[in-house]
This record gives sequence, C-alpha cells and structure tokens, in this order.
Amino acid sequence: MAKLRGTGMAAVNYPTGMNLGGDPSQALIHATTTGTFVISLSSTDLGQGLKTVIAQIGADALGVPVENVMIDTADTDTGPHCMGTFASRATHRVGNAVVMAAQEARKVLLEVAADELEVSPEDLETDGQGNILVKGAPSRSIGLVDTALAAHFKYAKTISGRGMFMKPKSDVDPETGAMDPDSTEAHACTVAEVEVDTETGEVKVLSIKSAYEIGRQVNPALVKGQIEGGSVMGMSHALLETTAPYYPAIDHSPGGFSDYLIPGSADIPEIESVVLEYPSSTGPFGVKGIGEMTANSPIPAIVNAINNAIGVRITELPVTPEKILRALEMKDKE
Amino acid sequence: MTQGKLNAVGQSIKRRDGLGHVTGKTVYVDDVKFRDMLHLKMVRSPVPHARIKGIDFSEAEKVPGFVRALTHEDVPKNTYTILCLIGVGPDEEPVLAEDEVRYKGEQIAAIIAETEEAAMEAVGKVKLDLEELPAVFDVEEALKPGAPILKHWGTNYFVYEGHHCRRVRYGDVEKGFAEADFIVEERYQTSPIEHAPTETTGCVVKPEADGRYTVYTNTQALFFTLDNAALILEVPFNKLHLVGGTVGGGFGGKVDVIVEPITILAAMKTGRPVRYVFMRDEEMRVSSTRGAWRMYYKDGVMKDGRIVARQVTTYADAGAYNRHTPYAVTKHAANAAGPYNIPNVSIDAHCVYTNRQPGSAMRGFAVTPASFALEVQMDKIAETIGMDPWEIRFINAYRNGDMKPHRKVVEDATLIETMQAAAEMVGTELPERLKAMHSNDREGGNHG
Amino acid sequence: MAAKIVTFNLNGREIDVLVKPLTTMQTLLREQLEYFATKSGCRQGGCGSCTILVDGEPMASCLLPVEDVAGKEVTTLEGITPDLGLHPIQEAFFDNYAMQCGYCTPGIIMVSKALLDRNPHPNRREIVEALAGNVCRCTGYEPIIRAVQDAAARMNGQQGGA
Amino acid sequence: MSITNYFQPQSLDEALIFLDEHKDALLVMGGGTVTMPLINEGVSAPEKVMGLKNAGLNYIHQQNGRVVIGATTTLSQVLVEAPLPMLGEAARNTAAWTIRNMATVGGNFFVPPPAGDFATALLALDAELKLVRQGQERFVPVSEFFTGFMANVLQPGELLAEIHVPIPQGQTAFIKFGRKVANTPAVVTVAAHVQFDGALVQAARIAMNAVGPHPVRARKAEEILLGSPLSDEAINTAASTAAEECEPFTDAVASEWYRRKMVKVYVSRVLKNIAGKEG
Repeated sequence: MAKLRGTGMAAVNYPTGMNLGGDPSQALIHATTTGTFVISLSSTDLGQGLKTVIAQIGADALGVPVENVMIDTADTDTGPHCMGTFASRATHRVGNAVVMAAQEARKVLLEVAADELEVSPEDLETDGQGNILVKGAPSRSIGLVDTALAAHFKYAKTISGRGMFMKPKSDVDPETGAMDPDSTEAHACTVAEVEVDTETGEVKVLSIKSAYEIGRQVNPALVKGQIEGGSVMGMSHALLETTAPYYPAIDHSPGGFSDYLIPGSADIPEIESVVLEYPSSTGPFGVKGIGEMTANSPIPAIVNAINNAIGVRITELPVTPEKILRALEMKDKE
Repeated sequence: MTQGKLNAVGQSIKRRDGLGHVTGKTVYVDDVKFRDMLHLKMVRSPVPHARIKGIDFSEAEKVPGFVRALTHEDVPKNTYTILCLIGVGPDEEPVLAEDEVRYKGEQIAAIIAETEEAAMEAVGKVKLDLEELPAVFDVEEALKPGAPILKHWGTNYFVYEGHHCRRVRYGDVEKGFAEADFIVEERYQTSPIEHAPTETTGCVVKPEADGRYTVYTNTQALFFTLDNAALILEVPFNKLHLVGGTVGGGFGGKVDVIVEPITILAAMKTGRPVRYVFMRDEEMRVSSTRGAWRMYYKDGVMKDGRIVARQVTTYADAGAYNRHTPYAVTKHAANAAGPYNIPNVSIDAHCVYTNRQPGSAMRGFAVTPASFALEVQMDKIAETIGMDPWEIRFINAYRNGDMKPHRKVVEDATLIETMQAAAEMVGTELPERLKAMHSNDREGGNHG
Repeated sequence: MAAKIVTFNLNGREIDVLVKPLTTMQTLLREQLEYFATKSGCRQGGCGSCTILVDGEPMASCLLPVEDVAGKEVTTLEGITPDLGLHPIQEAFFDNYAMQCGYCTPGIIMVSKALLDRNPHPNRREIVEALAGNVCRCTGYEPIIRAVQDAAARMNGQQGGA
Repeated sequence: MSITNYFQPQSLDEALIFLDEHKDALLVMGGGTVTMPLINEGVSAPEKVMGLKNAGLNYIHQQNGRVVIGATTTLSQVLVEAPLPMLGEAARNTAAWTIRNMATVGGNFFVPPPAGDFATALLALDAELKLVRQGQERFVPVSEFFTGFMANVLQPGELLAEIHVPIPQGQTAFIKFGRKVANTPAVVTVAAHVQFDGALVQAARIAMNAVGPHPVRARKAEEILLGSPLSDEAINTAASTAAEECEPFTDAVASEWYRRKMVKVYVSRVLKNIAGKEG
C-alpha cells in the first residue's frame, strides 16, 4: 500500500471564434438624455460575465464611465443579431462590434461638445469620468448629460452608432483540409500535482497551477473565475464524471447529481494561476478569449501526473480508480 | 484603435448581475409563469433502437387535465435544421420520431396538460408498440459491414464533400515516418460527459394578442434558435420573439434548439402559454452530451526531439444524430496536430453515428479531447526518446510565422512564453536554452 | 382530494396557505407564492439550489411537504435580504465574485447563513462540509469558500476585505 | 389520480391506526429523502402517504446498557449527539447537512443499495429493531431484518419504531469509501466491532454495504478472527474471505470487480484500525 505523488504538465492553445468564422455579431449604441449609453445586443450571459465585460469595453470605447453604460440584451425584437455565446467568441466579436458602434457615437458626442465649447472636435478629449475637456485647458469642459441634452434639443443630433463584426466564413478544402478557422489563439500551460493510493487506485489532485496567455484581460477577476471553474471541470472530466460509466455500453447511466460524479466543495485542489497579456492583432483592445479552454489543459496534466506517480499511462477518460488498479496489476505482471 | 488611457477595461469591476444573483432576484426561465399556462412532457423511447408500429393515447387522454398530444404529424417540417443554418447538411433528426427511434430517450410524442403532474401521469399511460431493432454503440463497430444503419443515406458516417471523413493532408507522413528515429503510437478515448448546469434546459412560450409568440428561453443563441424554430414550424421569422440572455449555466448544452420548436407548436395548437423544462434525469440521460472521442495518434520523432510526422485518425461518437458534431469534427481537424510545428501531418476525422444519446457542443468543442490526446502523447514521446517533457514541447512549439497543417500562418502565438511563465510559477528550473526561446524567434521562417 | 390549510411563519410573517396533500415547499414557494429566489435544480435533493431554513436548519424544499412545516419558522433568501441594502453574506458573495450564472447562489447563501448562525468562526473544513450538498458548476467553489470566510469576518465586526 | 391524503399521526398509536385502516394503500415515509424524489419524477404515484415526523419518534437516550434511538430521529441529530463514535461517523458520512436534517435513522432501512450506510453501522453493533403493530411489539436483530433486495420482515400493519443499540464492549471502526470526499454513494462501506479476551478475539462483527442486496455481515471472515490475536495475517485472511463471500454489483459509481477489490482493502483497513486501537 503506498501513496505516491507525481507531477505532470500540459501546454495547449485554443482558437478564438466559431470555427471557420462566419459568426457575425452586431451592436447598436445610443445615448439618452440621461447621459446613459445603451448598448443593444442579442447576446447571452451564461455566467461568463458578458453583461459586465461588454459594458467595460463600451465605456472605454466611448470614453465614458462604465456606470453610464447599460447593456440591453437578449431580446430578438430590440437587439440586432448575434450568433450566440460559445467558442470563446463573445468578448472578441461583440467587443469589436461595440467598439465600432462606439466610434460612430463618440464622433457625434465630440461634435456636439465642440459646438458647445466652440472648439473643433480634434481639440477635445474625454477623461472617462463623464467630462469632455479641451485638451490643455481642462477647466473648459462639458458633462455628458449637458452634451446629450444639447445634441437632442439644440442640434437635433442623435448620439448613436452601429457596429458589426464578422470574420468572413472560410470553407475547407475537402482534399487538404486547408481552412482559416480562427481569429487568434489563446494559450495555457498547466502543472498538476497528484497523489495516487496504489491500493485503491484513488487519485487526489493536490494542486492545479496554470499560466494563461489570453491577450488583454477585460476583467481579471472574471478571468480568474473561468480558470478556477475550468480547473475543477477539467479535474472532474479527467477523473470522475461520465454519462456512460462503461462506455461504449449505455448501461448504468446516472440520473442525477448523486450518481453523476462532479466535484463538491470538499473535492477541490489548490488552484493557482498567472495571466500573461500579449494583445491579439484582431480583438478589441487586444482581447483574445478564455471561456472555453479552461478545462482543457488540466485534463492531460492530471493524466501525465498520474503516470509520473505510478508509471502507468491511462489513455481512457475518466481515469477511474478501477482503471488504475487494472493498469497496476498488468504492470506488475510485466 | 481607441483613444487614450483605459479606465474600465482591465479593472475587476463587480458583476453587473451580481446583486440580482445574491438576492435571488435574477429572473431565470423557470421563474416565468402565466395564469393559464400548460405543461409539456415528452413520451420518450425506452429502448436504443426500434421501429415505431403504433402509439396509443387512449388511456393517457383519460387523465384529468390532459389537453392534447402532439406527434410528428403535427410538426410542419419535422426536421431539425441546425446545421444547414451554418452551411453544413444534410439535416436528419426528426423533431418528433417518425418511423424509428435511434436512441434511448428519443422524443416520440409531446403530452400537454393543465398541470405538470397530469402531464407526467398521462405520459406514463401512453402505450408504445415498438419492434426493437439491433443497436450499435461502438464507433468502429458502427463502421463495419453488417452494422445496423442509422442514416437514410445508408451509412453510419457523415460525408464531408465526398469523403468519409474530414481530411487534413500536409507534407508526406509516410516520408516522415521513414526518416524518423522513433515511431510513437497510442489510442486515446474519452467518455461522454454531461454539461450538468444547475439550471436545466427549458422554455416558456406565450401566444400574444397580435398573433406572435414570445419565447422565454435559456438558449445560448437567440437568433439561431429563432431561425431553426421558424423553419421547423414554417412560420415567418418575425412571428417569433425570443427573450432570454440569463442562463443558469450553458457550457454548450443549451444551443441544440430542442425544447423551443415543440413548445411553440404546443402554444400554437392550444392558444395558451406552454412550459417545457427538462427534469434533471432528462438533462442527464437525454439531453446532448460532449460526445466521446476515439483518437489514434502515430508520430515520427527524431532523436533530437523534433516531431517530423503526425498521423491522427479520430472517430467522434455523434450518437444517434448530427446536432453539432459534424461541425465539431472540422474544428477537431484544425486542432488535432496541436500547437506544434510539424512538417508532415495527416488527419482523418470521422463523425460516426451510434444508437446513443446525441453528442453535441460542450465547452472546448472537440479541442478538449484533442488537447487531452496531444498532451499525453507529448509525454509518451518524451518518455520514449528519453527527453524532459518540457523540452519536447519547447522544441516543437509553433512560432509566429510557421505554417499550420491547415495552411494558416501562425500569429499571436505565445505557447513558449506561457510555458516559461508556468515553469517559473511552479519553480521548475528550465535550462537556459529553453529560457532563451520565444515565439518570434523564427519570424517568417519554417522549421528554424 | 382534500386540500388543507397549513399555518406557518414565512420570513417573519404568519401565513395560512391552502395546499393539496404532499405539495412540496418548493412548489408552494415558486408556483403559489411566487417566491422565486428558491430555485429548482433537480427536485431530487441532489443540488441544494432549493435550500430553505426551517427553524434555522437548512432543508431541501423540493423534498419537504408543506404540511411538515406547520407551526414552524421558514426562512427563504427573500427573508434574509433586507428591504434596503444587503445582508453581510450577500455583500461578501458579491465582493468575492462567488457566483457566475447565479443559479446555485440562493441555496448556497441559505446554507452559509445557517452555518454562520451556528458557528460564527467556521474554519475551512467546516465551511466545506456545510456546503457539501450544494452543486456549483461554474466557480469551482474556491471563491464561495472565500466569501463565507469574508462573511464571517464581516458579521463578527471585523471589516471583511474583498 | 394523484395523492389524496397525507397523514401526519401525532403519536405512534395514531400511526398504527392509520396503517391498520389503509394497509398496503398507505406509503409510509420518514424524512422523504428517498420517497419524495420518486414522487417528484412521477416514478411513484401513491394515493395515500403517511409521514411519521410528528409521531414522537425522534429521541436518543440510554436505557440499561443500550442506546435507544427513535425511528424518525434525523441523521443530523445522531451526528450532533453522537451517542456512539461509530454512529457519529456513519451519520457524518451519509449525504450532506441539508439532507441529514431530513433523513431518518429508520428510513435508512428502506433505501435501495448502495444507500444504507447508517443501517450498516447498526448491523455491526448487533442493534435490534423494535417493530410494533397495534397491541404488539417484537424485537428483530438488524442481521435478520433484511430478506432480499428492498425486502424485509416487516408485516402488514407493522412499523419500525425504535432501534436498540447495545453499548459496544469491544473496539469499533467505520469507513465509508466513496468516489468523492463527501455527499456521494458508497463504493463500499465497512463497519466492524471486535471484542477481545485479553489478546484474543472473543467476538467479531464485520458489516459491509454496497456489496449485496442490502447491508450484509461477512460471517465467514468473522469466524476466521475468532480465538486468535488480531494479527496482520489474520486480518489479511479475513479481508480476502470477506471479498470472496460478498456479492457486489455494478452501478454508475463502481463496478462489481472494483467493489470486490475494495472490500478486501477496506475490511483490512477497518480491522487494522481496530487492532491499532487495541494497541
């Protein structure tokens, strides 16, 4: 009976955007006389934080405080088309569409402010606190509400913008597989440490430590959330959960959270992460994407750590205690 | 691309929906209720493969609260169209089963009743006359002659422009294998897993006074769902108004457009709001999973660690129907060689049908199984040639300017920098040679 | 089928409800009283998203007949949420990003409330054990554990940092 | 038809009256943690249900060398009061806090495998079940209660009212091995109670769960221990014997092969735990 420790690593990339592109997203922005900028979308938030990060992108693209940005999404009558939330695409695609729409709206915002301050738009800048200032003479400024009111009641101008982003659809050469699948690549390298009980085949994951490179982080706390959640989902995929415990047979399929084994609060390893930011060439503010990839590198890192601990390489998921015992028994026979 | 200093991007502001979450005020689909709302429950196949000879609703109709049943005859265009909307066909999954059922749990008939209990009781009283047929569950068995055939085009695989699989051909793997000092082969297999979000898939459809239908749904893709539903129901797109965007966990499991079309149809036929939300065991045993993937890797490797040839043969277990798997297999083909610069690559990625709960999209979409196989294979290569696992990856890591097997030039690559950061974080002392590498050290060149 | 009047205290207020036999507290709260903070993740007692407190004890409302709470004190998340502002636990969860999709959050906050009422200074093991019946698929639990520790600090007067 | 009546007897006698009146038509429920999911999913649609929660059967007290536990005492109560170390362990390893606040000790005798870990501990402690019906009561040892898969000696009109647990004279140990750390079904559960006469084993009870149609005793393994010291060698032989005599099954959590392997491992670990205590 022994408890053996092992360490394993894995390095992965992950493409941003729906494979082959052709997944457009639109955004409409309009200011109301409350000084609020409404961003209309039809994108969905699955918990990854779209409603938060898109507001942040919109705020900086407009040059206004994030508190002045409201996301109005997920109503097909009022929001322009969006392909949907998957493929780590939303921050990149919807973000780009929002930046485009914001540029158009910002242009009108500065034109109206320029008229009010009797300067030319090029002389103006926004401080991100809700003020539009004359460069070099910050005392001469105008607030967002005043500008919006002036635009509406004085100049009969609409402070609004339209945005659209699509990576044109690429098709696949049936012979060679040539294709242009993605807009950029995010990366991750995970190191997992495990302890294997050679008598029961149990694997305890002690730690999952990962470095991620995902271009610009829009909201570091939400990025960390994806890394922590993905690490646990990866650990579960590697060791515990399946709808077909005896695949390819369909027997004994679990019917609920009792016999479908996903980790609970007591099962989680120590999780550590560091995030590098190498801005992408195609994303808004250099964004790439992270949502889909965070379960990927922990899985092989854990399998490699098990091999490092007990010298058996299990190549079938999930790596159950039974598979480990059977592999150890075969190894002893050799 | 935009002006000056960033004030919001890069800040860890709190979640916009956070206050709703912690107070329980966030509204999810199953918080949507209407006074005269009906409930829909599905009659499902108890067996993995059978011919449907008859369905008897006589006992079910006697259940107090029973309103009506729906079968394939009620569905205007009884075929799911999800792939044709993204340029991949043919579509082959019925909304409600017609002549055959091809997986245990497949939707056969919808029962609509005043209460959920009445609907469940009525479902239990529907009598199915089924003639069980032989079933196949293994992807390689399904491709052998004599296996039960699942598709109307007479095979158990998806046809990719005339080919029985998605192909990538780059360089000459046989030449690569011939040159190689070592050949490293392995078989990798993943099992299907369920998205298991804490909120199950569901929708509520309300007929509006103006003849349109409002669909409250936790789909991940509103317009994609709208378009598919409209095509199935043969109604103008603008008849449907989808509202959602607050999803209790998706993970790829809420983009199959399975509950919306039939529930809109039920609302159309009854003129009343209808609610169809999966029970947990339906989410587990019937809703789509991440498919199972069987991947055979064969690599040619030189003594110095360079991988000169990589051949990948993959069988994706789509289960009984396409859903998103044919599309996932193409993404798999674009990633199965990994973030490594390999001169000779051959990939055959098959999308295979079995009599199983369909596989579809899940977080990582076909790249998750590839990353698993790739990174265990890289360790096996390192062990075979006696090299450190870090080093084998640094040597082969792709650099900006390299050409990927699917003929796309590498850009925005930072695998090397990411590995360096991970090593530093865990205190692994990399040799200077590896610390000196960077992703632009071969700009423009190939195999530096 | 004889419906019955059941009297109990809901979030500090005595109420009488008319329910059919074996109606669950989950169904009563969500379908009749429109208290939607109590969620419905599985109706098998396996996910914890429907947790409510009965005389301060966390229970799975999906398995609890309404008749069983007659004369008792029932607390739901609506009852913990002050009319103005937030309960310290809610502040701690919000500040620690202890949720993503939010569907499991109500149930987890109820269990955390019951734990902290009973044990103002829980260690990590005690927090983890209390939460063993709550499934969260998004966060990986770590931020939730941090949030409960932070909530304990806030409720004990020390200013909990995010 | 759906549920017509939910009876909540206020006393054991009232419960027996309802039971006599409605016999098989009445589904008896303890905490509801097994019955309610089946009703919620429409798998079970009883007409009449009787909940015993208010029948005054939740108490724990000691009575001439025995711990007496009312049938509807919740697992949380047992965990808090921990009348015996093994019972505290068994309760702590069953489900999670929220469910333990509802699940009852008596209910644990009517659950499908691999559930029933608490009943397994009681089996190892030679507990006796007080079964009552109108005007009659009888004591049945847990070891004779189960007659097959989801079957037992309960007669029509009879209820499980109390569990009597003799205070163990020897050393006890309990391990519940699941695939997750908490709130998870058993791969195998082993509970043992060994009494010594000096260094020799005078009496041994080894109870196992999830390796038979219900909690079972490893009788052959027990015999091997009698009359000899609890040596490593005796423990290994007993563990191997227990692995042979058990009847494991396959489910989503573990296969028959793996459960049989784990019986050998965990019977050995439990006995070594006891040997360690004996010192």
